[in-house]
Amino acid sequence: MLEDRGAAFGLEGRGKRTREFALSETLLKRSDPRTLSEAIMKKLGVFICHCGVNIAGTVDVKSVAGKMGEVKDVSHSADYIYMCSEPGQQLIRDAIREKGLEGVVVACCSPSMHENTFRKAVKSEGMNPYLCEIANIREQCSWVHQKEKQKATEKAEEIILATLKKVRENEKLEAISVSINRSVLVIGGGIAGMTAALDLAEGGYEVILLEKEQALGGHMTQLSKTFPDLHPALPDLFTKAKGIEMHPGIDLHCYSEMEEVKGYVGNFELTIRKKATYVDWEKCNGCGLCIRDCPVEYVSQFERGLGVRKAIDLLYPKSVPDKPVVHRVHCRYFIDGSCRKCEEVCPEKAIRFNQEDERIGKKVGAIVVATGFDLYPREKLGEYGYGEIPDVIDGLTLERMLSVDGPTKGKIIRPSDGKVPKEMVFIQCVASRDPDRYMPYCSRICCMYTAKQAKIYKEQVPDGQPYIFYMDIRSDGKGYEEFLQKTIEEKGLLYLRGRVSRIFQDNGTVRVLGVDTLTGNMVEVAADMVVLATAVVPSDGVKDLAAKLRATVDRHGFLTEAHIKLYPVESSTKGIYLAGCGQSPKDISDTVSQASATASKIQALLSTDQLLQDPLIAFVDEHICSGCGICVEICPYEAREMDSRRGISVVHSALCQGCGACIGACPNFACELRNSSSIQTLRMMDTFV
Amino acid sequence: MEALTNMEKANKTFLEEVSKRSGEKLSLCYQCLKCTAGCPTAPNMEFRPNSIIRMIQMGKKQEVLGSSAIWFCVYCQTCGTRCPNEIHIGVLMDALREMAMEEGVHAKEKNIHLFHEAFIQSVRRGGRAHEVTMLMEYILRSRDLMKGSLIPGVKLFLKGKFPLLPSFVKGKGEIKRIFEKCKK
Amino acid sequence: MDYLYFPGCTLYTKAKNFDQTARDCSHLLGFELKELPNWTCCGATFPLTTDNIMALLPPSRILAKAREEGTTLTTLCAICFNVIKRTNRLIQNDGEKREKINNFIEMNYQGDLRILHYLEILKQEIGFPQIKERVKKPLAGLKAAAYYGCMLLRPFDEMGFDDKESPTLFEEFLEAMGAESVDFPYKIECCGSFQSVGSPEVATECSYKILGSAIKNGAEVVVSTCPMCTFNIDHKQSDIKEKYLGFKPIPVLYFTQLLGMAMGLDYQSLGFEQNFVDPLPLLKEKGFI
Amino acid sequence: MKNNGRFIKRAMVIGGGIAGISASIDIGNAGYEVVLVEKLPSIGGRMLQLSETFPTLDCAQCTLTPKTVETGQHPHIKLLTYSEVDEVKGKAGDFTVRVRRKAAYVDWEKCNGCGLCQEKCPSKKPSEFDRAMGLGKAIYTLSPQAVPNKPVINPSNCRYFLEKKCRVCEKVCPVGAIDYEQQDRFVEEKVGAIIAAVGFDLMPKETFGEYGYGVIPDVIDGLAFERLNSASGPTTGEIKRPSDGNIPKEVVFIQCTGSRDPERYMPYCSRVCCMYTAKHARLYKHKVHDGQAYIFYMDIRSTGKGYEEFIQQGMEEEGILYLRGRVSRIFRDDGKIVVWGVDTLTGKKVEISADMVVLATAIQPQGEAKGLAQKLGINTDDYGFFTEAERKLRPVETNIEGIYIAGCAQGPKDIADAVAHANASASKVQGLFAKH
Repeated sequence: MLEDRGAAFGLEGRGKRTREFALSETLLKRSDPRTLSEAIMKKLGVFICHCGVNIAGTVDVKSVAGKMGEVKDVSHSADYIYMCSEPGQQLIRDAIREKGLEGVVVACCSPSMHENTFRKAVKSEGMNPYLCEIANIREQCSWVHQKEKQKATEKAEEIILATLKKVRENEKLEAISVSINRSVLVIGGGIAGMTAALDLAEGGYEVILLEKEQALGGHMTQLSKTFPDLHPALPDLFTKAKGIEMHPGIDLHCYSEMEEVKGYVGNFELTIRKKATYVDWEKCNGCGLCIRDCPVEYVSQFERGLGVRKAIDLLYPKSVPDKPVVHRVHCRYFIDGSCRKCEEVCPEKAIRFNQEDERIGKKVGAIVVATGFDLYPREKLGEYGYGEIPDVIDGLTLERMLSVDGPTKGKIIRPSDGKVPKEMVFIQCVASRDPDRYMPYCSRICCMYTAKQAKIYKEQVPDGQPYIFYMDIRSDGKGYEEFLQKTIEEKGLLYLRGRVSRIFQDNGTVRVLGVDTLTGNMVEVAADMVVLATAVVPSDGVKDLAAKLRATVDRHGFLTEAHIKLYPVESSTKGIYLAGCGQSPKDISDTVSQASATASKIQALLSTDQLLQDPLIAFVDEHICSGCGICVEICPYEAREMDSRRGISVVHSALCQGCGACIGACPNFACELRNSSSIQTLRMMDTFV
Repeated sequence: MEALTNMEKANKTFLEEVSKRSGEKLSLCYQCLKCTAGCPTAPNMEFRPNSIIRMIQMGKKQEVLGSSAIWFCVYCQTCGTRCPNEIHIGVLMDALREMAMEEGVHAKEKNIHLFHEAFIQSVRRGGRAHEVTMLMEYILRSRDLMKGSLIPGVKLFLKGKFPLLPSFVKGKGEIKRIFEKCKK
Repeated sequence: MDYLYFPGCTLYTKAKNFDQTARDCSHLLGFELKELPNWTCCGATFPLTTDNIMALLPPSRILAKAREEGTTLTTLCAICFNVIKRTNRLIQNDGEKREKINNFIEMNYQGDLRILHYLEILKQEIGFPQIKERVKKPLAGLKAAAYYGCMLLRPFDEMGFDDKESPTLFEEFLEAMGAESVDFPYKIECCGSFQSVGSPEVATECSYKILGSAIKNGAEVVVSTCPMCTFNIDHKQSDIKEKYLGFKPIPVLYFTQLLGMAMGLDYQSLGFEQNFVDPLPLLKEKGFI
Repeated sequence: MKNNGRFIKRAMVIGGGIAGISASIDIGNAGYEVVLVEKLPSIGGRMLQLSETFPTLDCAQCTLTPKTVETGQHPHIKLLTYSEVDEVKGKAGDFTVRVRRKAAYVDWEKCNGCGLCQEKCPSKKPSEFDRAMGLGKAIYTLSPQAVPNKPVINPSNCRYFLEKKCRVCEKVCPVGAIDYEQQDRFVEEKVGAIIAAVGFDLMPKETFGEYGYGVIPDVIDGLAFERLNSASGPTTGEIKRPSDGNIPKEVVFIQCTGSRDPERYMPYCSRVCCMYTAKHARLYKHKVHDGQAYIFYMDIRSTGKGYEEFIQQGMEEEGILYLRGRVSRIFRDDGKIVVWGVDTLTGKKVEISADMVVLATAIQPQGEAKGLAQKLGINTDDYGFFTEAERKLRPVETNIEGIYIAGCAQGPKDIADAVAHANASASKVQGLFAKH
């Protein structure tokens, strides 16, 4: 919604002042509005928090309180051990009631902690919450000056005085209420996305589920059995997937990607690109004849190179949805216009070689990003002969082998010659915990899936010997330690503590050179097969997606949460939530709870149809704005737009985050920030210089 | 550098054999080192108790049976009392000593196991351990009369702690029989 | 009442004083030690390996013979106690082994003996308060360190003698006799056992640590329950002196010797001459003799 | 309100720790009414005892109090603190829960939280909240920021209850809120769904004989160290050892005390110790620059986001010495605490004489967990952790519809995981309510 807030607040005087401020200090002094504000002097209150010893240990709060009491428009000044505590807040309420305060400064910790608390408190006494300001004398004073008490005390005084100056000119503001769209977009159809989508749909919200592959399930569809109970992965997953396919509340878009996101919390506008499948999924009955007759076979990514697939094929057998896709790069028709076998055999005439990508516009109120993970790319891993030696594979590849519906029907065999490996080496922390060369972080799941794989291997090849090179065994989930110990005891896994230095091929065997730090001995294993637990990394394109969503990622490309402990599923951008391995590596059960957590946050967010937003945002003095449009360029939140009719720039109140970029950029000082006007800022600075 | 696997193949049995004999779940050991940390004789062992278990897991039969460590254990059971996986290394060591004797592996500290044998001999003769005969036996076997261990004997003797003639038990025939029986 | 008594080899040789004083004290405390006829060596180590039946036989034979004589068996030597008690427990709980053993020793024993250490008799049957009453010469002002060693305490679940990490029974006993018990961390550490023969330096080291710790904590005398330990920590003191200059020898007594003294026995009957480090000067200085 | 009379769309959350609070706020924000039951006089749970939290090292109270305050002020959340669930009847959509409101001996209606009573109370006893290192009054609130800020009298410390004299609090109370005659009361709450988030406890100190725990005053547990390090703790944040108040120069931290110890204590991994021990060591180094911190560990388990990096920093920048292996024995020898371990590098025995030892003792369920589980009819494992419906895909559901679990009551978790787990359970409740 566009609106011109310029006129909403009578701004002529302010506009004049701004211009003068622009002209020169002297001019400013002549028409100093301070005289004005003194004429209608506010009664102010100052409340100083000890924060236990956090502040009082360094700052002499008593004397500060005394000094503040002497400031002439301060009619109440008090200190207390914990202002945020119930009695602390009561002090403030009482003072407002008894002294009829018109402005309040609470000197305490950072506003990010308790600004909300105190604004609520003053509001309950009928004061406009935006007449209450926080003077941060903890993070910005007592904590950083613990050695210099005297100076710290002076600094605290100045900070408070400055904040008083601000409060004097604060205006009463009302929160901006925005109507919101109560449907949700979930990006990613893995276990995280599926869980979030189902929870939300169960909660009665419209859900749009986006999956870039042609079917649901994500990496979990590639797994054989899952730790610690060794349940087969697929059955439960299929029930969930079917549930999603059937659910009236879920609008499923497979083989689709997010093209563009506009808008803000409560009102996101999306453009989804449905990639051309060259099959009319409406018509297709999933009979599979096309697949049977397609003459083109090529190496399957899904099978991690162990199996082949057709040019028209499902992602995996019995996939949900069970509709095939023609893969343009491999399809003969697309290469040389020949073949068309599939078209011929299709009983439903569902093949559409002329199909085009389709763009769909949607509106949602919130977005869940569940983009999942990939394994560290083979190309970049310049060691362990990974990629050159066929019998050196990664964990996911072994999972495919172990899957009964996989390329080897669940049999563990060497890719090179199909022999059953008798000496099996597993190597953990490949590219994880390797700060200088690869990833510094721990991939969290490798210890457990390696133990699981070794167990299954031992069950399949009783006379085989699994060796596991590890650094620390990290089985820290419920039942994990027990699983591990039991497996070691029963299956006689041999754990070797230490990294492998080198792997090379030597007449038919893969020689592994390592060390066992527990004995300090060098060890050499002539292995038949080596399985690398390669690092978990964010899946491709997350960075681009994050950019589109204005969400932030860390240096490895994992999406960053608002607060690691208290807001683990909220992103740095309002209305955008994070679930699953896109945020950091985790196992299935942690992923599932995190996904449900996002659903919970969103249900709370969307439970009302109006959303209240902080009004501390930019506004434009339309008398000054020359419509140069620099602000529109510079605004990182697309909150500024030109009002072509009036030739000025206006503020999109719901989008504006009050970052102040436009204020700095505006060549003729037409932009100001509510309750942080240039004048206020200038006055505050006066206190310090 | 030793090739692990080949040895491993041959001696996978070693871990199993030792486990069976000692009745200890050796594969459970996750090398927390609590045993070594509390062991009174560890400083004198060339392999620490935890290493012994590790070596068994790695199938290093010769090194283990040949090591003095297994003869140094005095079975104070401090380790077993505190082991999180309740592996009684004392028990383990006893099993290893037996195996060493059977295999005729020569311990670096051969004297120690000679002492054990000397003790048995003495009991076999008289039904009761008798220090003098025992010491003589031991010294004869260990062939080093100069060894300090003779001195304690002499001192005790001077102190009147050793009766010159061993006291015999009536049932000693019976004891002999028992020993014989066990030989079979 | 009477208790069957298994002295064990060492108490007939090295540790006569231990044996004698124990017998004398029992008279004064009103119970008899009935020595087993034709007892043999207990084997000195409890067989630890699963298939080693042989080492089980000597103690089993002792137990079987004892059962013919009575119901409660006591010993003094901590090692014998350990071996006998554990064998008894094994026979009690392991039917298979029981059978095997019985047909080896050609007897039939079901493991129904009560095995008590002499100290346990004093605590459970007589009672420390009662002993306190009967003490004629309280050992007032004697700073005594109780040394448990390994065999009484471990393995805990089989011996169940006292708390496995911080036992107190022995101290209570010393205090009952009016002595001042000295707590010291090494009271549960190992003395080096039979290494004193094989590699004396080990035992010397262990003993030095034990005595050193006791002395540091103010002990004037160390009290022992085990001839093996006593052999090491008493006898080794000459070696310790050679190795650690400035080490002051400290008397090591069997608890029964102290008991006897407190019960008013003539000190000449307490076999102090067999103690390696002569305790008499100390005892004189304390005015006990 | 979304209430259709038949299916009661009102939830009860049992346990007012960070998990319970997070769940309550979520459900409350979604517009449903929540009854939050806490056995202690005020909410906040274990997190209130912590000093700083890993891996960001921000102060626990600072991150927690906004949440507790929000909970206290929340229009949809009804607090029943100092209360325990007594009986549960009914099924999803129609539970009747009988709650015992323990006698506080203070009329909370009257009490204005002025704090005079606590100030004047003459009886000082070791406070459980400070792990018996500081003294607490017989009439107390858990912290100055307590929500709600109402005191209770602990009869076992109160002179009046012990020897029928004193009554000081009664005299000083300006509003006459003290009521020595108060009895436990029972209230019934009708709810449609229940979340059990009763949190965790640490293994009792007496358990660890070989570590002299409970015998040697300077052998403390992780929570005790948190209190020592906390600005609101007994030493106002200075690292002083309990025995003599001296600043310890050599501190030994021992992980896996009681955890991963299948034959003797708990077979499972307590999940948080590796990280909080690393945090302890770092905080210690921040305050005692010339001190040395040793950490005995078995495997370093830093699996969370930013955790590995956190440990690395500790090793590189703070020079914390990690020794791989368990400690065999700890005992006191003239003034020093002797620690017997093994130096991993040489494999030789080491003897560290330390000034203080901190044991990362195993996390175990609250004592009442099993009893509560029976009342609710949900399953627990052998240790008393609540059992989830399915380990991976249904981690917050239980065997009973309408009853969910959150936080460490289900298994050891760090704060981040506990919060997410709690939000998840809240989501399930909202889903359940929306369906009817």
